[in-house]
Amino acid sequence: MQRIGVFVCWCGSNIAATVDVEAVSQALAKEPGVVFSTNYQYMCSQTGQDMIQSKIHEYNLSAVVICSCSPRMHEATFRRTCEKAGLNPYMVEIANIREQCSWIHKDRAEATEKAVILGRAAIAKVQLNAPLTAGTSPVTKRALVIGGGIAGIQTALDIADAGFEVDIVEKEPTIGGKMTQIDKTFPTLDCAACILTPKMVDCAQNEKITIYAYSEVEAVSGFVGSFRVKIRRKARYVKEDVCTGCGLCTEKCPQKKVPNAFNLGLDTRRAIYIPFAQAVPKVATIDADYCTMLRTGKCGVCSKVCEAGAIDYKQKDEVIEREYGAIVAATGYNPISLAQFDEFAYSQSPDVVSSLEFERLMNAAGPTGGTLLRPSDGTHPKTIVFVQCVGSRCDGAEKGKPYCSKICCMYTAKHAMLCREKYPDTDVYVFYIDVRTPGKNFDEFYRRAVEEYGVHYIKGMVGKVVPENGKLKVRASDLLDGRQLHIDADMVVLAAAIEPDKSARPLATMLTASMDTNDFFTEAHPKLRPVESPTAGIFLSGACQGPKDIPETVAQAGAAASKVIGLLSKDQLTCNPCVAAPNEMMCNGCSSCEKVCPYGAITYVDKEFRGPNRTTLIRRVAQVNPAVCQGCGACTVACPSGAMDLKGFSNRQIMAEVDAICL
Amino acid sequence: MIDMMEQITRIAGVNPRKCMRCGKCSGACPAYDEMEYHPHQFVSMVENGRIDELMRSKGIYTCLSCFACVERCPRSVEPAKLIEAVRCAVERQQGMDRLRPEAVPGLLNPDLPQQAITSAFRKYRK
Amino acid sequence: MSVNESFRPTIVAFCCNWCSYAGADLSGTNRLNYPANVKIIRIPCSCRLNPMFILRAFQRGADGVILCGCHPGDCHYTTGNYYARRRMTLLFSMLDYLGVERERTRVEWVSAAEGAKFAATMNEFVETVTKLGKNRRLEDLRCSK
Amino acid sequence: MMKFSYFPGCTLKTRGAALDRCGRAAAEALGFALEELPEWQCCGAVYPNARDEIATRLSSVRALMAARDAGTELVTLCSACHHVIKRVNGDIRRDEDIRAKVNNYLKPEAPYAGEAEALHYLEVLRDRVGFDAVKQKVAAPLAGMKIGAYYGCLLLRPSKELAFDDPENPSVMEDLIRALGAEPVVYAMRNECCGGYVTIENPDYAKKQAQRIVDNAKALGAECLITACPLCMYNLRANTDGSLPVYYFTELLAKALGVDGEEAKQA
Repeated sequence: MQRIGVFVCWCGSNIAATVDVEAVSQALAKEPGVVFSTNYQYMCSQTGQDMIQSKIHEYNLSAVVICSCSPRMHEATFRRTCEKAGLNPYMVEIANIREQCSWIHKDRAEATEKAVILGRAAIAKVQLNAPLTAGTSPVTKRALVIGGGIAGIQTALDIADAGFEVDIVEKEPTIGGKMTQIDKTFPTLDCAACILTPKMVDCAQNEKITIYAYSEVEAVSGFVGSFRVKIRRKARYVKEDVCTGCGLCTEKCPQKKVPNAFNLGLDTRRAIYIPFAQAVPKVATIDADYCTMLRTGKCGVCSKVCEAGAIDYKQKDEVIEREYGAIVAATGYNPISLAQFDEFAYSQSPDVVSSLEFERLMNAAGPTGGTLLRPSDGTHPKTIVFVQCVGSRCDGAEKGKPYCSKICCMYTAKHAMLCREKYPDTDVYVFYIDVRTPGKNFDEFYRRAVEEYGVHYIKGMVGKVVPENGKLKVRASDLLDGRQLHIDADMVVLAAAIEPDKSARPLATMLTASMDTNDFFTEAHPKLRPVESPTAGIFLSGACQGPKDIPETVAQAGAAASKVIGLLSKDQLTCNPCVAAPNEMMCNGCSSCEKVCPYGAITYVDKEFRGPNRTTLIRRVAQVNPAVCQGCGACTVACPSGAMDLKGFSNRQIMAEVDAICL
Repeated sequence: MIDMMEQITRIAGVNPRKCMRCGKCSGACPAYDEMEYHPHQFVSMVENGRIDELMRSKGIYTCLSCFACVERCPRSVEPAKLIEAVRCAVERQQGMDRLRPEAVPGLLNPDLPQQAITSAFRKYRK
Repeated sequence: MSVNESFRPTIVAFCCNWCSYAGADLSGTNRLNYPANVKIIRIPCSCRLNPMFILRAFQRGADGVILCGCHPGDCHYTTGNYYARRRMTLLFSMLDYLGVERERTRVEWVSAAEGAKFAATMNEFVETVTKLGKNRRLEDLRCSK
Repeated sequence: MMKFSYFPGCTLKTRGAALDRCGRAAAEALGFALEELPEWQCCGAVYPNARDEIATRLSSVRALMAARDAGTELVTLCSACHHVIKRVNGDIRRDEDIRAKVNNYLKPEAPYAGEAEALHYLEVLRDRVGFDAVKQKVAAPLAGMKIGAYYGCLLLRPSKELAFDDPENPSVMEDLIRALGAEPVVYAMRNECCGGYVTIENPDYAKKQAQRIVDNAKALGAECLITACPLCMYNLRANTDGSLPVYYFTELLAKALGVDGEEAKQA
């Protein structure tokens, strides 16, 4: 029989308002094994923890039950508290009477009764707890960053700066991501390339950083401290280490009609290409879908002009395998497809463009050399209509996204301002639902667009765009003036909602990292652990966790890096001691457990056992490698003889909880 | 008035509280200039219980039921359904039919499809 | 109906630590109500649920048992919820054989982000079980004297 | 041979006879049978947006039930009838309350739960016959014709319920036009309201509406319009300057298939 201490927390009024904490501690005092029971205002405070420790000594407690918030919140805190008082940390059980009791029930009597039952279940379980000792596992001192946009770049630079090796895996031929396509950045209007490209070069030159561009993560196994990752290096048909990036091939290639993805299809490029002048690595890539040589076997112009001899038409995808201690997801975002919003005539007129396309049309390295021209006829637009919230803040699953995309208000203000600055004779209208500009110098920026640059901000929404006779007839509401507007515009710019990159979902499955219903990665705690995934060893950087602008992304990238550095600076990690263990006397070596183990933690050994009449017999029995076992418990249920059990969640413990609840 | 508001939302089967005041309905409405209360106002007036005023308005007969606002509403508020509900509330009262059978012969013209009369008759009558 | 109004079923909910237990916490954080007769037992993964636990619950007087785990494909341990799904399918036919109504046992996938779904599921499940009324208690013949 | 139950609707027997006649002739040429429902009644004319209107839903349910009992899908040519019937069918499938009330009222031998499938003729062409098959049957391609498809509201919206085509950028009639050997003209006003029944009360307003549609189609190069709705047809003809000829889509279909050619010209 254990000597159990029960500590009921008020959590200020969070618990105490709906649960009669005094009644709970009194009721639980009568449970078998309980030698001490009390309640206190804030059990997690220093005073609360001190009290727990002194009571452990005073009553010589062998086990502790804490009725408080979710174990996901403070289980670790209370385990440490008890450990300091000399108790094994696994002799602590938490009854969740806040998230799963006081916060969901209104009736005090009902909530109190439930709290007592939850406490009783925890007591019943802790009766059967046994001290557990955590093993350790080594840490591979190398990090993987998946995604080479500004988020991935910043994370990698910060990790490398602390002296650890980092690999960046980027699916495009160059790192840089979305920021390379952006013209100017708000609220300072400095050029995106000017602040990004030096960082890209830093990545390439940093000896701690290896860039796997044009590559994708194919499989992930292992666990925190020792992940094994398979990376597919897609065939560029150009030897990366031989190509000098001179660009001669990209001028001579006869296939000129390839839509230029970097300019979002607004112009064309060749079948062999370098996405843009500052690409890193600056290496040519052959687009296999368009290359005449690869498709028909006849051409070979690039190979002939390449003095370095870098072209290799026979190159194949290559899969490499690497080990990492930590993985950072930095897969970023994309604007949503505008196909579902054709009331704005995006598919019907080339002069209706997305905001990202507008960035390219304003950019000096873009298809128009930085002069704003209509894609349809190359004339200067005189009237431009910006539509905000296209696909953002939508209800229901059929169309659009339920969230605010966060960055559109600011970049639209930027676009409107730049238009008016460069071409003062243009009329610029912005249709908005709300203007959301929280952020340093953000609202001032938006006000400047209105007050100094004379952008017409109209509270209302565009309902229909009709292309006719070279104009875009815009029908919209002006809610403040109470009228419907009919504007003959030359261009319409749609602020499309942003969504996580499509690669994020399969990646999350590989990483066993959780995602929300919008396919953004979930953080371990929305406020207190914003850059960690609930899965140990997986960290989150940038817009893959939620919509973010550049300053926020960089801040979060640095935060993720610091978490990675904290992990990699350890030589050993403490393992989870709640692992499976077989009762060898009951094991008959049937291999059922081995087959269901997702980690390959179970092996079999032939072992000598004492038989009848002083004989010995050799039996095949299961063995669990505690450093590899993650404690899911699949084997415990698969075992037909009931030999396999899970420490900390044993059959008897869970049954005891069931009994206590059903009493 | 609250009862009336509940009745309207029940008939319509939509929730005016979901409206985020974007005004896309009024930007999409082809009959905007023919109505004294515009689709977005309709939603907020139902929400604020100003049903009487809506019941007296001509706009309820001008709505074409073209569903442009229903289709384009990003919040599934679907103003046309609220407008229809108010129209029902009016026409279900005694003697409030907008179109009487006696009036039909006068409306006929040799090209006008039956469908137009039938529809109008259904729309404008209890 | 009047018989059932005072009847408050005992419901045991087994929740995997990574998704559903967190989802249950989230419904608390968002103050989404569900009846107090739902009591949650935390298990590391839905695949830790031994069908024995459910039988035990029905023996001890539970009126309904629900297992919540990560969505298929999203298991923290990669494949655990697939095992759980298969095992539960077998258990369902056994419970049928024993004469326990099919609606008293349920499997739901609730992610850590689905606090609202957790509360809605529990509300609905409690309502279903309340309508069914008191469960007949399974007897453990090994224990009978 | 594919068989469908066919619901013509009031207007197709009178003012919209060309829509009906050419549709039947084309069906025969394309190898599917339209079997007119015996003793069909009005579809209800307008879909009752009010959830508590039961009576106005009943006649659609009768048509649907007849199709179910015949074991065939229910085809309509008139967009208005199609709109009402398809949405009522959806209500029956989705809304337990409406289903119960309708069945209580009609007391059919077998309760109706939305088993029948309501299809528009265009959906039959696209999903059952296939435009490739239509193309193969074309005897007199409409080469050189620039045709603007006019969809109006009722075929497309609300897309959640009608699931007919992309509500903002539909393509089924354009695909048909291509199959007939002509060139489709895509113009943005093709899914805007023609003015509908408001023409009775306020013809000036209906005129404005319809003229905008014609102007837009003309500006984009259309030489004629096609439609699937007799009311749209009326508004586009009577309430515009008449600068664009308007046909039922079945008229051009029959013409291209080489059936009913004479009558199509007269229409």
